[in-house]
Amino acid sequence: MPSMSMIEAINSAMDVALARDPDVMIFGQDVGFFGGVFRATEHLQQRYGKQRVFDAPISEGGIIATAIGMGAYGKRPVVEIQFADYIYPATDQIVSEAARLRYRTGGEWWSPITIRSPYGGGIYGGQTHSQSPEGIFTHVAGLKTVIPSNPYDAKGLLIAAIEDDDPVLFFEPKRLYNGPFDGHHDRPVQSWAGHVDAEVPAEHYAVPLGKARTVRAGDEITILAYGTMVHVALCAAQESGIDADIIDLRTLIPLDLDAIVESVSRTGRCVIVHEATRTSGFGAELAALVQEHCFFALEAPIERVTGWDTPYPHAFEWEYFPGPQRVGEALKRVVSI
Amino acid sequence: MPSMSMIEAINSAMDVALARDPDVMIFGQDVGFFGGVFRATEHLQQRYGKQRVFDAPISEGGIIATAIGMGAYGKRPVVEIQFADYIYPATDQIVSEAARLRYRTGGEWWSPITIRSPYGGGIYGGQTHSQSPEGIFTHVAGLKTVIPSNPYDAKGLLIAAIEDDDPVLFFEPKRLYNGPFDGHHDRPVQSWAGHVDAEVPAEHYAVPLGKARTVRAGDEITILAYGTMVHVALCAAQESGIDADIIDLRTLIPLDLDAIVESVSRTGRCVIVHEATRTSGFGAELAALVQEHCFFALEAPIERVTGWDTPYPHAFEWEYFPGPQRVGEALKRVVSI
Amino acid sequence: MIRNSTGLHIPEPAHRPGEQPDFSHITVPPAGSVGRPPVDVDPRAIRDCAFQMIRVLDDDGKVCGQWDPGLSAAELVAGLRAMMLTRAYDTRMVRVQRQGKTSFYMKSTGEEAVAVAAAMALRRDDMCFPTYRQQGILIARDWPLVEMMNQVYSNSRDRLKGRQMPIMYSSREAGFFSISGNLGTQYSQAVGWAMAAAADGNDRLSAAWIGEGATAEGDFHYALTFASVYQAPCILNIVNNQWAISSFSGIAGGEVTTFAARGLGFGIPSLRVDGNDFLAVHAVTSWAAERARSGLGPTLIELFTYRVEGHSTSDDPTRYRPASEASVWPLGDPIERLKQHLIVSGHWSEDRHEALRKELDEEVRAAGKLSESYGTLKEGDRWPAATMFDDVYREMPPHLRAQRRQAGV
Amino acid sequence: MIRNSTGLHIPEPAHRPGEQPDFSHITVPPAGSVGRPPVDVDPRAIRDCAFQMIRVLDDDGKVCGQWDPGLSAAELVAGLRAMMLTRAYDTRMVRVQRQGKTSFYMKSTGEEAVAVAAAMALRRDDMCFPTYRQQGILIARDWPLVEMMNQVYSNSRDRLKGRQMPIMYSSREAGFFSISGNLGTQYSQAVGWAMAAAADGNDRLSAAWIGEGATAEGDFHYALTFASVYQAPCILNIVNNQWAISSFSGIAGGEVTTFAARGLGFGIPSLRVDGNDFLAVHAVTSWAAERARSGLGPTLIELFTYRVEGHSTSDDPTRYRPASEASVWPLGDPIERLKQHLIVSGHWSEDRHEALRKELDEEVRAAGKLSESYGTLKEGDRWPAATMFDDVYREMPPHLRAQRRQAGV
Ligand SMILES: Cc1ncc(C[n+]2csc(CCOP(=O)(O)OP(=O)(O)O)c2C)c(N)n1
Ligand SMILES: Cc1ncc(C[n+]2csc(CCOP(=O)(O)OP(=O)(O)O)c2C)c(N)n1
Ligand SMILES: [Mg+2]
Ligand SMILES: [Mg+2]
Repeated sequence: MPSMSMIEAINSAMDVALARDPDVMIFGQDVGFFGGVFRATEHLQQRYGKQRVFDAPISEGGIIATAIGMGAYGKRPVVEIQFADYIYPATDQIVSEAARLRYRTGGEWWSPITIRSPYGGGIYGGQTHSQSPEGIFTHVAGLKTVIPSNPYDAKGLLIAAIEDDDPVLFFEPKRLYNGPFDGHHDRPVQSWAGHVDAEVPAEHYAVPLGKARTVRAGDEITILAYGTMVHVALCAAQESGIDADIIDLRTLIPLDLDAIVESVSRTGRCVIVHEATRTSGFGAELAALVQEHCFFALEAPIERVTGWDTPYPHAFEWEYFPGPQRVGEALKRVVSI
Repeated sequence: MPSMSMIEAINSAMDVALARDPDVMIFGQDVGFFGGVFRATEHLQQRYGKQRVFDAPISEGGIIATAIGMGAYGKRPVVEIQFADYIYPATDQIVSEAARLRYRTGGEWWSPITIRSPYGGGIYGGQTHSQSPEGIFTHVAGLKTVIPSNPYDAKGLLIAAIEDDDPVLFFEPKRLYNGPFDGHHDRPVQSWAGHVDAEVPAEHYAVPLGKARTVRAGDEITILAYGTMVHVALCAAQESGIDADIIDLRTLIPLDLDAIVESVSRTGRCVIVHEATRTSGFGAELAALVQEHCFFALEAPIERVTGWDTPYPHAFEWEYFPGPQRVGEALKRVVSI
Repeated sequence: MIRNSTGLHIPEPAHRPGEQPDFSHITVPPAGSVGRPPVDVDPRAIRDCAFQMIRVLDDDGKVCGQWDPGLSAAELVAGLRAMMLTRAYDTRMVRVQRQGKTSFYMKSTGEEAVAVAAAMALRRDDMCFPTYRQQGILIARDWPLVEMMNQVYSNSRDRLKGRQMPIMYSSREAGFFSISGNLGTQYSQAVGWAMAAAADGNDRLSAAWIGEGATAEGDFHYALTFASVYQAPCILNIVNNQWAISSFSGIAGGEVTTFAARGLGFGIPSLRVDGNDFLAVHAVTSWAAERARSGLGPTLIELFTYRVEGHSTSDDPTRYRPASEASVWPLGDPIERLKQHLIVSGHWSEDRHEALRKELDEEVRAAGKLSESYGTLKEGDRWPAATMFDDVYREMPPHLRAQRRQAGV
Repeated sequence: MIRNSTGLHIPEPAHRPGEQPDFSHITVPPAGSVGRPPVDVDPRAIRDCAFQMIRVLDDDGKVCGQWDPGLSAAELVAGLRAMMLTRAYDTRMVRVQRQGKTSFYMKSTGEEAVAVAAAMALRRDDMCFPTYRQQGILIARDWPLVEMMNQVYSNSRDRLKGRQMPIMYSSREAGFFSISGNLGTQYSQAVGWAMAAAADGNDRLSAAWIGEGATAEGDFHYALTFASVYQAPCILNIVNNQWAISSFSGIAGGEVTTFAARGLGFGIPSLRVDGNDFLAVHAVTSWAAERARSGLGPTLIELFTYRVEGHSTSDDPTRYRPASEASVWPLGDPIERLKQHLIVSGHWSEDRHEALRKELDEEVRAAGKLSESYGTLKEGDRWPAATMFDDVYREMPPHLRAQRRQAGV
């Protein structure tokens, strides 16, 4: 099985999708000849032609709008928003249109579109290249939100997202593109080579949407995480010596509530980790659900370890980033109650 | 003291603001000569001139963008988004610009703008005239979100919002414009006349942002609500005979967490009510905070009674609307645990 | 050119309630005064068309100039019929709304040609992306009135399952894309549809409509940008009916230029047409369609017309414009003008017109009765409430199944 | 006119890596060929200006035609100095970025006239709303280099408290509005600023810049719409430097028309200018400024130029365009052209030029040393981490106070 970095796995997913389904069309800023600023679409235009993989104007709203129109025609568009921070100009088309088209037409039309976008911090991108806006979209009925944490999942989930007939937001943790990252920014960068989750089949496969994955089995406490934070959580558990059950959600909507409830009912404790600002982040929904479904099993308040409620500050990104130390402290606090 | 409907109180707030501060400018679709589709700005153009109260193109993004520019110049713009459902085209300017301008400039510039918008259902407005998008904006650091439930608060909070130097989203429960509404849609409509909270001073006053208000004191359970749902909660408490402590949040951000914690610590039970879709709504944040701060006082899981996770359906709006029956059932469930 | 002598310039309409309506600032060029260029004309050569007005029917109902679409009498009568049916339908729907049988309605009175003539100039497999004021397209395409009414009533046979406000029709079969309550969004989507058709190498096209007011939205700009960049086979119609609720077209930027001119900045051929002239609308739509099908890219069309009625049943236009404005509108009524043309050309008579009117009223009445038998908004049958949880996603995810249970429906 | 013979049309640049760069498709009209209309000209009379190119300096460095701004030698030398200082500054900043002292940098090489000449044609109390490639404005306005560097280093003296990525300067004092990472947003904000100035009845104006790539954003459309409707006193500059990261200007809609043409649809006077011609940029900016101050409303200016370097330090342009493209760019280099003009007009020499270059390098070096003494991104002083919680709101709300405590900073 070939070893792939996350960016290679994402590229491979689109390659497979383009090859299997002539209706797949890929476009976005710089994704054509150049292959994307993160190289996610490298070689795809050369391989599948300009009419199926092409550059788009700098118009996120127009990109999503035309994708919806193509979807209505019968295509299966996969578009890239260059940074998740730049998805906001497309909010109306995503929220008012893609999300509601199937509902408002009683199923006559729908939006089988996939919106890929790198998200998250850790690359000194400042407040406009570091955001994690997933929480906003989880509030909107009709959208699915997917966030992979490793190459294998990235490819399988992206293929599932593309083949899904509902609009899917596929947020890619850019800090993981080229290697796993546990939050120790001062240590040498790691590569995906040799990582067990970097063994990625070259061919088609799907990781189903809506299924979480236990990345570490444990009994003392449950950690709910996704994307980059899965690696931070693993590191924090290891460093704190706390026997955590770590669930990589993989899909926020639809959520694998069963997996969460099973775990927290067993451990009685829960820490939720995400990089987005805290207030009204997806961690709030998770906390609300956990207390609702596991109330009598809970032995301590659920803690959220998240980005602060400020923009992502350029020079202070490591103070902002919820790194392994902060997560570890939360774990200790919660298990000691 | 004159008695005012909520729409009159809102009109009066802007009237007072225009009279006191020459930098206040008001614009939006149909707000000028016509006085707004809900009549919130009636007579204001006639009174203060076309240069201070005027119509804007149908361009929510442009409205917020130019308001930010005016704010940078030194004006204090108050703009109307005709329905909260139409705020999405302006998301980028609100989230990326208004919210972050002070932060990203180290305080050199800021956005003293107020964005008024009618929100909520109950007028057979279907999915594009009924939404409650407040939850989305509470996730964005730098924004304040205010929702009044009665004429007195509406005027005082709107004046406070206009005078505030931060960007404020001021969502107006349109179903309350002309009378209180307890969710019994099949009963005769009520008017504000004679309502104690409809006694509104004609002159200037402010209701401070960030302070909740107990609208009914009780010991059995805490209900957290805002906007229309305050009235529904009152009705549900009365009809179910449950001695609820009902808190009208008034301001979602900044939140009066002290008032919430005080109440839930006392009652040990909590129901949260909002009209927005449930998942990742502001109720999620409230639930997360309550379990975090009142964990050992809680005797039952916190319940959320909300709009369903679907668009707002035209013919089924009363099945969608979280009315007094649904709230009452939740109260009974939670107190019986 | 406008000078801001006293501060910020705020456009004002020529007249307000209580004043004498006056349209003398509107230049109406004679019918036939604009030439018809070949469809493969260099767009740069016809920039002037954005500032002129293509008119075919003169004041006497005679056909003038190169833009005569050369339609048969039968085609013209079909057009007249569809416009009259649209008007009869609108009339009844407002009445039932006033009776409380539904929540809301919007008429297209005076603008029927915009929808009907365009629909007749297009192929049935072309996709329309309309606004809420082109019900005439469905009628011209013989979509059953009762289906339309079912939607307005949100009744048990409403294909949209009671989910949309009245008039937000959708019909894949009739090539009529789902109307959105959010202004403008359909415009840019239409371009995406056309891009897909082009990528498939077929000769279908998309046509989109937008109000002059909504051209201020970003989606309008996205549409023109993408249409221009990818030379998408689409027809971008701007319905300039002078009003956007209470705001006159100057608030949308129509004071210093035309809306057709918006296309010039994108190198898109842009035509301005008398929107109340059935023949002219048909002709320019055909011209644009031929361009699109020949792989020559998009065309922008401004349809100059007038919103005769209030914005919707929620609106009272006498609050912001003189009640008599409609009566002095210089471009007349599209139905009257086509009727006059048919009469002067010997294919029609007052009697046949009156007979048709009655027949159509009856058709509408019958459809109305049938539709009401399937329920109205507040009485009779509707979809089961449990269906409100369907179609949020293709398959219902667990959280919605749980909520449906909680709802007890 | 483009025919979609084989499906969807995707614009392609004239040449790709490995190919011979060729700009023969670009028409460069002779200097002096465009007349200078009076500032109160009817915008309709000068639509052609959107398709021509205003140029003052010819290939020999001589001034031609009516657009000569009539600047003194001292003014021209000041302009040359500011452009050279901008280039020297850019050079050093890329070097320190490569050394790891900061995270990112963006040069304006080849586009210095766009910023410097405009800034010199404006008043100091006019407000600029720039993109990230008009650092020349700050330099022309004598904003201290060390302040700019402090921002790039996010150091202890950074006025933006380490919160913004490098080059996102802000200076109220220098009339330089906070640069946003989100493309286009400043453009429509600038119009709001101008509207406010007009409402106050004063004669200040705003000037905004946008890249040709970013004109596809909705904010561009909002800006033109609001500027046109309210006749706002603003100058809307489009910097067409041919590239938007890896996408050539055709992907932004520049294949079939000019970017200046975008203004025509709004009735806004629209000029296209040789952006590498200091005199031409100064002249058109002055013309637009006079219009704005006289209450005549907005002006759109397309500055035709070329992005000589990569998009940013994160970019490698040889992946998508021939490395030698810059060397065959037909409009030359703005610094060389102004230098040549000063020499042929007897006010400058190679020696003085070389001496000035050295002096400016030294000035940049000294500022760099000073700034580095206040810290760089990864070494030395910066703001206390606790300040990252400041300025989210005017007053810190309780939840942020709690978070600051939790952060332990
Ligand atoms: C995004 C958005 N903003 C505002 C509205 C409210 N609204 C509905 S119709 C309308 C006026 C539209 O005018 P125009 O585009 O000229 O179309 P017309 O009604 O004249 O056909 C407005 C402001 C909306 N539906 N969507
Ligand atoms: C809303 C938004 N979308 C995308 C980006 C990413 N991005 C940054 S610069 C750039 C290219 C801009 O090109 P252009 O407008 O021509 O300006 P230039 O770099 O040539 O000066 C892109 C796509 C962004 N910053 N903001
Ligand atoms: Mg209109
Ligand atoms: Mg560029």
